[in-house]
Amino acid sequence: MDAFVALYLFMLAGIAGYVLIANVPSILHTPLLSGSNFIHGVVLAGAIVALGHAEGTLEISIGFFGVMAATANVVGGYVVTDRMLAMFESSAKRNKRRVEEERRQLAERHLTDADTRDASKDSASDSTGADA
Amino acid sequence: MDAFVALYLFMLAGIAGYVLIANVPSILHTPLLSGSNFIHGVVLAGAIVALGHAEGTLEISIGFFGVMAATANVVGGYVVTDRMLAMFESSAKRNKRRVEEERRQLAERHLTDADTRDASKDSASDSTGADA
Amino acid sequence: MINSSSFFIDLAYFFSATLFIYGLRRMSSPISARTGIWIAAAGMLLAVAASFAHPNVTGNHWLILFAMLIGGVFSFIHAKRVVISEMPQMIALYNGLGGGAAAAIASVELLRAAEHGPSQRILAVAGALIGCIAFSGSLLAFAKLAGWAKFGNWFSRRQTAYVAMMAVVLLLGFILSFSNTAHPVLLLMFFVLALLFGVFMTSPIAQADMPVLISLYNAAAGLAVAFEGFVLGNPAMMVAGTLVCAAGALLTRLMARAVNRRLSEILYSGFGIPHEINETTTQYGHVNEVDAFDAATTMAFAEEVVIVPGYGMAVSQAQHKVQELTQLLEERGVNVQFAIHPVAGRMPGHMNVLLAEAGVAYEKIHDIGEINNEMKKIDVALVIGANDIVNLSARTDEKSPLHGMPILNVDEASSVIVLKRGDGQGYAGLDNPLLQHGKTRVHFGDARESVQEMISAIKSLD
Amino acid sequence: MINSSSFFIDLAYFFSATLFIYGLRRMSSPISARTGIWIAAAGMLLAVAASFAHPNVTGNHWLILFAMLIGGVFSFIHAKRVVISEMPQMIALYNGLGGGAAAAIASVELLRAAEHGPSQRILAVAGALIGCIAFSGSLLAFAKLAGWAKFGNWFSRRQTAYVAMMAVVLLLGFILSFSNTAHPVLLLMFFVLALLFGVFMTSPIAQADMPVLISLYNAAAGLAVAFEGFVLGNPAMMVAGTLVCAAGALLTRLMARAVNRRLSEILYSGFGIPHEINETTTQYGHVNEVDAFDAATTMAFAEEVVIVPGYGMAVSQAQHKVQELTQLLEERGVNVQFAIHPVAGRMPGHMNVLLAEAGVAYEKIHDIGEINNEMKKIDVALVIGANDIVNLSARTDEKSPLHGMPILNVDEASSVIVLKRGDGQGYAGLDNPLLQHGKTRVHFGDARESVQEMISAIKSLD
Ligand SMILES: NC(=O)c1ccc[n+]([C@@H]2O[C@H](COP(=O)([O-])OP(=O)(O)OC[C@H]3O[C@@H](n4cnc5c(N)ncnc54)[C@H](OP(=O)(O)O)[C@@H]3O)[C@@H](O)[C@H]2O)c1
Ligand SMILES: NC(=O)c1ccc[n+]([C@@H]2O[C@H](COP(=O)([O-])OP(=O)(O)OC[C@H]3O[C@@H](n4cnc5c(N)ncnc54)[C@H](OP(=O)(O)O)[C@@H]3O)[C@@H](O)[C@H]2O)c1
Repeated sequence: MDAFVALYLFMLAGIAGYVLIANVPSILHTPLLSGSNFIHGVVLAGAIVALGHAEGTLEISIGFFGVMAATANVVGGYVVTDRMLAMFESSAKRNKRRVEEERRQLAERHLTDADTRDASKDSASDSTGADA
Repeated sequence: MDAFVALYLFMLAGIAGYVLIANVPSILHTPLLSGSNFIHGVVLAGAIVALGHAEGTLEISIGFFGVMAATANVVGGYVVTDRMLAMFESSAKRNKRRVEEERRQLAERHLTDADTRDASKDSASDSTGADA
Repeated sequence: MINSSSFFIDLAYFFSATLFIYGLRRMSSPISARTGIWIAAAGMLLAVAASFAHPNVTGNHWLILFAMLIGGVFSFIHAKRVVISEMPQMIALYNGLGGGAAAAIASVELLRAAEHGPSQRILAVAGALIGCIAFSGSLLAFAKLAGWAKFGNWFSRRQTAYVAMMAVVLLLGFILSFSNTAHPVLLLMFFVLALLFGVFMTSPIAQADMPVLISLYNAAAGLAVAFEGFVLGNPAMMVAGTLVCAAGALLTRLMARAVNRRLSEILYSGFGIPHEINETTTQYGHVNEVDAFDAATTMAFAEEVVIVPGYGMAVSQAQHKVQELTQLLEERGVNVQFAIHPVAGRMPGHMNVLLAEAGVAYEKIHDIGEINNEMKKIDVALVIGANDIVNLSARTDEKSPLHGMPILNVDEASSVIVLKRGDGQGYAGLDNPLLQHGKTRVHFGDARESVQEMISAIKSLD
Repeated sequence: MINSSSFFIDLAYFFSATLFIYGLRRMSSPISARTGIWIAAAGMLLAVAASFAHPNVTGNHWLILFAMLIGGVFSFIHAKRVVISEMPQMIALYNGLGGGAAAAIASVELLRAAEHGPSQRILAVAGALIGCIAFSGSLLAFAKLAGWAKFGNWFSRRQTAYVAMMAVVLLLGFILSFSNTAHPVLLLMFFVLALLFGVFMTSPIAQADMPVLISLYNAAAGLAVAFEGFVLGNPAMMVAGTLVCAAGALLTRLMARAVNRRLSEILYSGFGIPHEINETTTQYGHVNEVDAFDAATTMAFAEEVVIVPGYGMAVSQAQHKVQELTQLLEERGVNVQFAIHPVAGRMPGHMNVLLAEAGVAYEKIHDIGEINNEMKKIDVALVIGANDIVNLSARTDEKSPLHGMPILNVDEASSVIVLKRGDGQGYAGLDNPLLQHGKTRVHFGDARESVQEMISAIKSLD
C-alpha cells in the first residue's frame, strides 16, 4: 500500500474518530472507552494472518500468543461493553414501562388525591416485581 | 489509484462531511452551503491539470472553459462566503464592544435611574457611530 | 498518468485535503466560522499551486493563467457587488460553474480515453453526467431566481421524458465507459442530453423551493468533483468533493425538513401544490387597523417587545430600519428581542443573515424553542412581513397544509402588531386567523416605510 | 504480501471498517449505544472471517482455532463474572492484550523482515514499541487496580532512566527498520526494553489516576493496531485502529480535564501531590450528627430530595439500597432526583453506571448544570459518600487544589444530610467546610448500612 494512501486513511479515520466522540456526554465515557477497546480487537484479523503464515517454532509461538491475546481482547471487550450498555438500556426501558403503567392507571381511574397516592404505590410495587 | 483505496477515501470523507454538519445550527445553513460550494472549487486543481495536458483545439477549448469556470467557483464562492460570515462576526464583535462600553460606563459613574438611561443613550449612539 | 506526480505535490494535496476538512469543521460553529473559510482558502491555494507544478501539466501555462484571470476577475467583481439578499442565486451560479468544470475535466479525459482504465472511465462518465446536471440545473436556478427566466413546465408527461432521456444517457455512458477509444460524437450527444436533463429538472420547481434544489446541486457538484479526482488520481479532489457531497446531502435534507417538504415532493411534483389550495382573497372585515403612531407608542411604553421578521422584511429590505427602531426602543428602556422561525424568509438562515447585516446583536436573536417559552411575558409582538410562521391555523386546522409545523406563538403575547402591505398571503397561500385575532392590530404598508414611520413617531415623543 | 488478497476479502474489510465507524457513532449516544456495539461486533465477525480466507493464511488453521478458543473462553468467563465496579481493570486487561497482539504481529513480521519495504518496517517497529508499552503498562494497571500489585516508584531518577531507555529503544528500532534481514537478538532486546518502559510508566501512577492512564493506553493500542494494519496491508485494521486512537486520545483529554488534572501532570509527577497538602485529620468538633431515623423522617416528609452519590457509594456498593430508598420515598409522594458530578467516583460515568445498574430511571439523573439551577427549591440534599464534589472550599479558598472546580451547590438546599464512615477525606485529601455548615447533619457509618437503616426507619413510619 502506498504510504500516501495510508496517510489519507490515518488522517480521515482519525478525524472521524475525533468528531464522533467530540460531543459525547460524560455518562458514556466509560462504555465508550470499553467499546473502542473492543474495536481495536480487530487486531485479531491481523494476528490470524500473522499466525497463518508463520513458520518455525519462534514465529508460531509468537503468532499463537498474538491470536490468543487478540481473541481475549475481542471477546472480553464485547462482553464487558455489552453488559455496561445493557444496564443503561434496561434502566431506560424499565423507566419507560413504569411511566406507561402509571399513565395507564391514571387514565383508568380518576381518583382523589389520596387514592392517587395508593395507585402510584401499586404501580411502583408492580415495577419492583418486574425488576426482580 | 486502486479502486478499493478510492472506496475508503470516499467512505471516510463522506462520514467526515456528514458528521461535521450533523449538529449545525440552522442559522449557519446558508453560509455552510456557500462554504462547501467554495470547497468543491478544488476542481480547479484538476482543471489546471486537464488543460495542462490538453492537445488540439477541442481539448484546449474545453479545458479553458473548465479552468475559467472553476476559478469563478473558487473566487466567487470565497468572496460570497466571507462576506456572509463577516456579517456574523461584525455583529458579534460590535455587540461585544457595546456591552463592554456600557459596562465601563456603568462602572465609572454610579447614577440614578434617570441618569443611567442617559448614559445608555450615550453608549448606544457611540456604537452607532462606530458602525458607520 | 496515475502516480506520476512527485512527493511534494502529493504532500501538498494531502495538506490541502486536511485543511478543507478542518475549515469545514470550523465553519460549522458560529464563533469560528470565519476562520474556517480562511483555512479552507489556504488549502485551496496549496492545491492550486501544487497543480501548477504537476508533472502532467506539460504546456498551456499561459492559457491556464489567462483562463484563471478571466474567471477570477469576473466572479470577484460580481461577488463583491451583489447585495446580500441575492446570495442564493450567486451560490447557484458558482456552484453550477464548479459542476461544469468537473464535466469539462471529464470530457478532456474521455477524449483521451486510451490513457485510462475502465474504472477511471466509469467514474469519469458518472462525474460528467452529475456535473452537467449540476451545471445546467444550477444555471437555470440562478436565472430563475435573478428573474431572468421564467420557464414553466415544458413537458406534460415529464416522468416519461425523464425515463427516456435517462435511458439514452446511460446507454451512451455505458459505451463511453467500456471502450478505450474516444468517441467525440457520442460524447457530444451524451453531454447535450445530460445538460438538458438538468434544465428539465430545474424548470418546474417553484421559486421558493429553489434553496433546497441549489443545495442538492451543490452536493451533486461535490460528487462530480470527487469522481473526476479519482480519474486524475488527485486525492485532494476526492476528499474535498466527497466531503462536500456528504455535507451537502445532509444540508439538503435539513433544509427540506425545515420547510416541511420532502425532497421527492420537491423534485417530482413541485408545481406549487400548496399555492393552489386557497386562491380566494382573505376577507379583512374583522381586521383591526392601527396607524404608525399608535403602534409606535404602544411599543415605546412596553417593557418587553419581540420582533418577528419574515419574508416581507427581506423583500422590503427593512432590516436596517428595524435595527434603528430597536436602538430607539432600547434607549427608552424597552427590552427588544428577535424571534427567528427556522423557515422564516425564503432560505435557511435568511433572517439571521439580514439581521446580522444590520448589526443586530447575536444575543438578542432567539430561536423558536427559546422564545415560545417566554411569549407569555411579552407585551408587544411586532410581526414584520411574516405570515406562515405565525399562522394560527397550523395549530388548530388539521386540514391546513401547515398543520403540524410549529409556529411562533405570538398570540400568547399581550398584544400583536402586524406589518403587511395588503391582502397578500404567505408562501403557503393561506388565510391567517391571527389577523382577525382580538389581540392583533394590523398596519398596512411596505414594511420599510412602516418601520420608518414608527421611528419618526417615537422620535417625536421626546 | 501486499495486494495479494482477493476482491471479496477486500470488500469484507471495507464493510467491516464501515461498520466499526457506524457502530462507534451509535455508541456515542445513550439511546442507540447498545445497537452500536452489536454493529461493531458484526464488523468484527466479518473481518475475522475474511482473515481466515486470506490467501496469506497458508497453514496453521487448527492452531489459529485453538488459540482463539483458549483466549475466547478464558476472557468470556472472566468478563461475564466480573462485578460492574471492577470494570476499569477489565478494560485495562483486554486493552493490554490487544496491544500485545499488535506487538506479536510486529515481531512475526520483523522476523520476516525481507518481505517488507522500509516504510512497512518503520511502522512495524513503531507499532511494536507502542503496542508493548500498552501491553505491559495496561497489565500492570490491571494488577494494581485489582489489588494484586502495589508497585511504587522504582527509580529515584526516573526522568533520566526514561530518556536513556528511550534512546536505546529508538536506536534498536532504527536498526530494525533499516535493515532488511531479521535480527532476532536485537528484536528481543527491543521488546524487553519496550515492555519495561510500559512498567515504569505505570508504576508511579496513583490509583485514582488510573482511568485516565487506561484511556491513554487504549489510544496507544489503537495506534499500534493501525500501524500493524499498514504492515499487513489490512485497511480495516488501519481504519479501526486510527479511529480508536483518535477517539481514545480525545477521551483521555476529556477524562483528565474532568478530574482537573493535566495529562503531563499525571504522567510525570503522578505522586499524588494533592494528597500531601493536608494530612492532618479534620477536626469534627462542630459537626452535627444525626441518627438514621431522624434523617429518614426528614426526607420522608420533604417534597424535593436530591441524592448526591460519590465514591463512598461505589465502595460500599450501596446503589441498590439507594434505589430502594428512592422508591419508598416516591411512594410517599416525595420527588427524588439524582445529581451527578462529572468526576464523582473514580472513573468517568462511574455513578451513572452504578445507578443504571440499580435501575434508577435515566430521567431522574441530572448533571451539575441542570441541578444547580434548581438547588434552591430542594428541601433535603442527601450526600452519600461524596466529598470533593461538594467541597465548599472549591468555591472560596483560592489556595485549595480544588479551587475553580465547579461543585454541586448542596448548601443552597434547605438542609443537607451527609453519609460517611468517619473522619476520612476525599480523593484530594482536603477538609470540607460543608461538614461544619449550619445546614448540614452527618450520619456516620458505611453507606450501605446507613441507607438500609434509613429504609427500615421509613418503613416503620407506616
Ligand atoms: N426559510 C426557508 O428556507 C424557506 C424556503 C422555502 C420556502 N419557505 C417558506 O416560506 C414561508 C416563510 O414564512 P414567512 O412568514 O417568513 O413569510 P410568508 O409566509 O411568505 O409571508 C410573507 C408576508 O409578508 C408580507 N409582505 C410581503 N412583502 C411585503 C413588504 N414589502 N412589506 C411588508 N409586508 C410584506 C406578505 O403579505 P402582503 O403581501 O399582504 O404584504 C405576507 O403576509 C414558509 O411557509 C416557509 O415554509 C421557507
Ligand atoms: N470520576 C473520575 O473519573 C475520577 C478519576 C480520578 C479521580 N477522581 C477524583 O475523585 C474524587 C471524587 O469525588 P467524590 O466526592 O466522589 O469522592 P471523594 O472526594 O473521594 O470522597 C469520598 C467520600 O466517601 C466517604 N466514604 C468512603 N467509603 C465509604 C463508605 N464505605 N461508606 C460511606 N462513605 C464512604 C469518604 O469519607 P470516609 O472515609 O469518612 O467515609 C469520603 O468523604 C474527585 O476529587 C475527583 O477529582 C475522579
